[in-house]
Amino acid sequence: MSEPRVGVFVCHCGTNIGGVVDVPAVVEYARALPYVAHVEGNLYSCSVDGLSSLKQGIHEHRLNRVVVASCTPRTHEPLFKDACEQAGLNRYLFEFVNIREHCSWVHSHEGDVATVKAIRLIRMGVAKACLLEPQDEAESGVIPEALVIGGGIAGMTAALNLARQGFHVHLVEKEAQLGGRLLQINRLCPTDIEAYDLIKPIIQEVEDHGRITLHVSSMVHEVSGYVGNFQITVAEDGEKQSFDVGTIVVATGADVLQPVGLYGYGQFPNVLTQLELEDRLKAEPPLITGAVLINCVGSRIPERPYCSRVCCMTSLKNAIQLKKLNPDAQVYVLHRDLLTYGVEFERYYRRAMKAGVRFLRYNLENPPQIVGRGRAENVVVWDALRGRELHLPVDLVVLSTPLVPASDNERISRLLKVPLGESGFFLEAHIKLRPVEFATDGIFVCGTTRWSADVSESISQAYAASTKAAIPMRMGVVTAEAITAYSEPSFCTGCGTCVVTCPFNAI
Amino acid sequence: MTEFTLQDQIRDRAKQLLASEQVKCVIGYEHGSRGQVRPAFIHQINDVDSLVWNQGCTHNLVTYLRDIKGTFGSDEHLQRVAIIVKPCDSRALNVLLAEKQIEREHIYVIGVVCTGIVEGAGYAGQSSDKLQTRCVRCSDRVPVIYDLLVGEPTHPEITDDYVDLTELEAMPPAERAAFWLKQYERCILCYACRQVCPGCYCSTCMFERDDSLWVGIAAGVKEKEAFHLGRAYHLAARCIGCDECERVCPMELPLSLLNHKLAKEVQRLFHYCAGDEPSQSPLATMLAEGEEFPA
Amino acid sequence: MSEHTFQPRIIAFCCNWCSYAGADLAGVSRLQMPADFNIIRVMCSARVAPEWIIKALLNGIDGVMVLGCHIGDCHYISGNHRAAKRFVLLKEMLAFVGVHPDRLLVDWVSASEGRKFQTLVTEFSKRVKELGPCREWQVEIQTPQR
Amino acid sequence: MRYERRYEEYEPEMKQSVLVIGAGIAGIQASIDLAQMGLQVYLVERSPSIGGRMAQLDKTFPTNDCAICILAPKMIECANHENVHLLTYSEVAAIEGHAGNFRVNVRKKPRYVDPDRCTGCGECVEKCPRRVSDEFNLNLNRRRAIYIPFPQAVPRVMTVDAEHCLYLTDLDKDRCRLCEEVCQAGAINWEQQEEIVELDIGAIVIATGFDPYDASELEEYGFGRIQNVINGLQYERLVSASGPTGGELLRPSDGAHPHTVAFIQCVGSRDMNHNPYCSSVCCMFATKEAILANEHDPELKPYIFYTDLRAGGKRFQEYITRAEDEYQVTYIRGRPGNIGENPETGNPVVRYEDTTARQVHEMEVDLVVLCQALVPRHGQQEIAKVLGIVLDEYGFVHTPERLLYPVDTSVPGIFACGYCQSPQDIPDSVTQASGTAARVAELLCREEMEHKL
Repeated sequence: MSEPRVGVFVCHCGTNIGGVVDVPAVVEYARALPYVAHVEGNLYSCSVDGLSSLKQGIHEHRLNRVVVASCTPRTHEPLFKDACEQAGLNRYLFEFVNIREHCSWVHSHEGDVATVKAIRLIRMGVAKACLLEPQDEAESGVIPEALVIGGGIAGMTAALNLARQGFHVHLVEKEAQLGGRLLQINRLCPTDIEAYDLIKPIIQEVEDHGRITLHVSSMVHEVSGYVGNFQITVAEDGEKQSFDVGTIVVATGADVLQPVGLYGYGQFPNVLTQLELEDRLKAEPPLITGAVLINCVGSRIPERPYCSRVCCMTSLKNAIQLKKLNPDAQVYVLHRDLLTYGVEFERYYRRAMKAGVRFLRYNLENPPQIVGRGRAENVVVWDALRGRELHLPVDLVVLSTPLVPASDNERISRLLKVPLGESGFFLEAHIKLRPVEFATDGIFVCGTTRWSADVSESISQAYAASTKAAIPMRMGVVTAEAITAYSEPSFCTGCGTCVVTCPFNAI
Repeated sequence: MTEFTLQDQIRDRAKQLLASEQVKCVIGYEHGSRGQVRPAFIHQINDVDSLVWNQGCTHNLVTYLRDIKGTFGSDEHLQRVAIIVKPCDSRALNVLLAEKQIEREHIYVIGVVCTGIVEGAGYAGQSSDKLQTRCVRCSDRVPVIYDLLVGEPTHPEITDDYVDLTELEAMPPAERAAFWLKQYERCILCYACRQVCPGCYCSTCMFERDDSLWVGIAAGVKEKEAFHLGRAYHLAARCIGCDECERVCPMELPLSLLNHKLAKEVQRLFHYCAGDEPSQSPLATMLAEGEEFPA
Repeated sequence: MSEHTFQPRIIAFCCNWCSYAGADLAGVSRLQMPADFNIIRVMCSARVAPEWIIKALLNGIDGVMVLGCHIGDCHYISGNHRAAKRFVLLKEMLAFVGVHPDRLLVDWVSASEGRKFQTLVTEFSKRVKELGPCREWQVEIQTPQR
Repeated sequence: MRYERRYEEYEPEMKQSVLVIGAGIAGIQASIDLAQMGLQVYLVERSPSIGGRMAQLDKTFPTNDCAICILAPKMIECANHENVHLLTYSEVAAIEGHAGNFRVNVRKKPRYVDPDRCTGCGECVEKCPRRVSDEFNLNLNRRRAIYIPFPQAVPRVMTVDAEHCLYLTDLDKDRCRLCEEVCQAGAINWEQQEEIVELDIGAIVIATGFDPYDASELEEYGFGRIQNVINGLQYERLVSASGPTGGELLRPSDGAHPHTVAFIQCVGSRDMNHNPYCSSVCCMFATKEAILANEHDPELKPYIFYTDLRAGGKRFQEYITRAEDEYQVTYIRGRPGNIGENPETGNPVVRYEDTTARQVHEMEVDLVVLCQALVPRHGQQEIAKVLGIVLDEYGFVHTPERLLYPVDTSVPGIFACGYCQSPQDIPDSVTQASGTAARVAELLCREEMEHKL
């Protein structure tokens, strides 16, 4: 790069800067700085006039570095960088000096002091500008194919959406059949539609879709590469198959806690989990006269502190089903806090009450007791709101247990080099604003893999993950950040600390 | 247990290792031409009998491992090196292991139980009967890592009282600054401290990089101080306190004080002692749950 | 500016994502503060190398502030964790060689904490003024003729 | 599937452009995603700046991330994207057509400021003599008649509030125009007229968000009558470092630091007389606000009155545990019957039954925060009418096949995300917003991709 020729443009910003800082004095001072080839003051550097004057300056004075001293780079840097680029100067040869927010506005009663400070800041900016080097934003191509891991409702939704958008999708499911957890479910709230009716057409469409390659009874075996160009190896019964994709969606689902040793589960034959009840309801609906459904079994306790979001609704749904089978049955839901958030669930809760389902609040200090000989006969519960003990005769006890991280999570986490959170579910890039992305580019997450979610929420997330996966594939290229760390071989000792500390697995 | 038997055991094992071609070299100690103890690199069985072990074996031999990095051959033709380490030196092994400077399978560690090294060790005619101060406060009598342990392990109840720091810590800041400036003024920037340090293994020291402007031609006291403070900080949570830097300093700068002070603070702030395990330095890891700085 | 009053020179390293924005907000809110500090924008508080601070304090800078995102808010997830640990130790080291630990301030300023930024700068400047010059070899900065 | 088939009835030429209505976090996220997919996005926002409700929040649960810190970069990213066309201070006036090919009229209200000239320097604001109550700060303080709503506003362009400007309202026709006088950029333009922008649009996303329910409807709680009874959004502004008190928690009646604060949940929600639904976010934002109160003053005792604690999101329950263990937050199960006022101190007096202990108590506190129900934005009915979409009985956008198509409204090609379609928190809104982009792409981008391959 030839010797620096720095242009300095000092903005008055009306009186915002000019009313405090002696801009002409600053301009005069800047003229004397090393390598400065041109200095001018502008009424508003960011105005149309200011920008054209900047571009003109670049041409007339053959500037190869530009310093603008005005407001904050947070809002105005792209504007000036664009102007530099339009004038044929690499945008990385631009340096911003903030003499408004960081100078005239915070020292507005001391013009002299602010002037000296503006000079200091500009001197620093010019010194830095001299060291700037042009940068290229490297681009690499993106394969317009995606890998979706998991053939449950979330995975199928993401795969179908991407396929409908026109991308080719590899869908990997470890079971022989698509459908995931929903295959085990009877009906779905709040419409009480049969789960199989819901997923059957989806499975059909996934199987028939020309742009979806199905890998059932398969596991992802190896993953390498980076966004736009991942190399995938899938193993089906020991037989390996390799292909390349641009993006990856993880939708491997969650497990349901088996409440071994809790509330007589495993001890009494008529103490079931919700999932077991679903199975019974599908096969041979039990006719019962007394049922107690207990919520928060194994969740919201010290060793598993989280609330699993979906279990309350499952309880309500199945309570209504039991009530439907026998309207005279006494059906109780024992809960700690009822999680019927939003419009529909709250409505569903009122519907359950109307159907005659009774709700009792218990607390952790005084949990329900299951008593009986050989089978559960009575549930003894302290009704916290009425302050009395109740004995509920039962022929069925159903335990609502939380979703827990799938046993496969750790393997997938290592395979994709994406992190798991404290609870063992996958850790997203940002819990608020990037809920379906990983910190690693090109890999996304949806459904209960990320966190407990119901069908509709899982589908929303699947669509969201699908959007995120589609973006680089649709753009066709990914642009790498131009200013990144690199390893200088002659200085590198290979200590590996950078590899361990990089949260983005970029090294 | 006498020193003689320890020395014999070391020689025996060295012979075995070389005879069976398990290692290509044994790094140990021998007598120098003027009677002082010096590092030895034994490649031949015939030379094994020159190996010695006594209270003058002050050198931290781990520093030589970094020089032979990359010479261990391939997996099939692995050419290991045996090294004799004192407990303090063994901690440097852990530091280098954690930083991937050496691999465990490349080295055979002969750990020696140590009761302390005397002052003046390493220099002809200067040996005394007095233990080095670092040895007086040292509770590690057994190496933290070894393949063969030589000597009878003892575990004396000694805790580091950091008395060497007391005087400086009590000084008013200005006096402390004056003290250090006086020291650094004397530095001749020979970099012996860096060369002898097992932790200073960068191929090009950042203070000597031509683009860094850290130490310029003027070599003024500012630059010397920047070098020494920078080096001490680079060694924070990594320095295992062998004090070799201080021993080799021709100007006799009290370099160990700063390292020892940092070790003390690392222990206090992060409950971490360099070399206890081959683990990441606390300065490279995230805050633990509930940990908060500035506290 | 009288020749006899000591004007400290302070560097404030501000991370691009939070504290620089916090300083911007202070400006937008017209919060007044002493002018003896210069902000250097860095991408993350973890980018601030301890050597920089050592060098600054030995070369005529009287105080250094390192301001980052609050713990948990780091744009790079854990950069400020490392900064937090690094500088608490650096302080101890500096203190031991006679640089008053108050000359190095590490704190977290979010983009909405303009007022906190003002308070930090004002108090830090006051404190450094009390402490006086860090090293005696101050070079007088040329001020322009007006 | 059903929609797939339905779309095929329309002409193959799908307009590669999307109208997004509402520029809160959901609208912004949807716009960014759609723009990145290569679609032209017209983002219409009624108020002068994008940002929406999230810009008013202080922190966000469960990480206590500063809201504006994480939102502002998104706002800038959105505004700077070459495919996003911001139409702020604008409203949708008319729509015709169908999925893939809508014709939309957007009404741009006059700002009386030339956005190309205005540099956002703010000199006019300082000179403006007219002070009116500041809706961004929930009327806790006053702003000028020429203003930007908040410091990080995007676009950074001033707006003359025509309803209050002395010159425009003829109150001081001869003398004022001070803004025009001080503006060196010559950006003030009194001649500006309402403008209709005509757009060809392929799909529409509605993301209009929520309003706080007017808590004065619940007379027993004294909102609007008792000074120290405020609502949750007002509280957010009170603790925000960029709010009217600079982040100091001061109560309205006397500017004193409160030492006890009661947060009351389900104010107008889960209540058959007001809004039967659960607003979904109040348990968590009350917990956050209580934590913030205690963070501001570790001696401060926060109390939360709740019905059911709904902490079903990721890391929510842990957040509540932390509130109890580390921030002295006390949760009391019970819905207060009424709130009185101690006439001497101005302290609100909360009368409630602790339903777990079955006892009626009175608690005198320094400040009460009503975690009021959240309802669809005012004007939702009118927008629905323009769009021809169905709303549910509470005014939320109806999504008829919610289970499988959570963001599809009753009209093909029109999608809804965020709070305007169902009560939800920020991560869910962001998720839905991104999800909406996928549904739009399914509609608009199919052909294009098929040709490419």
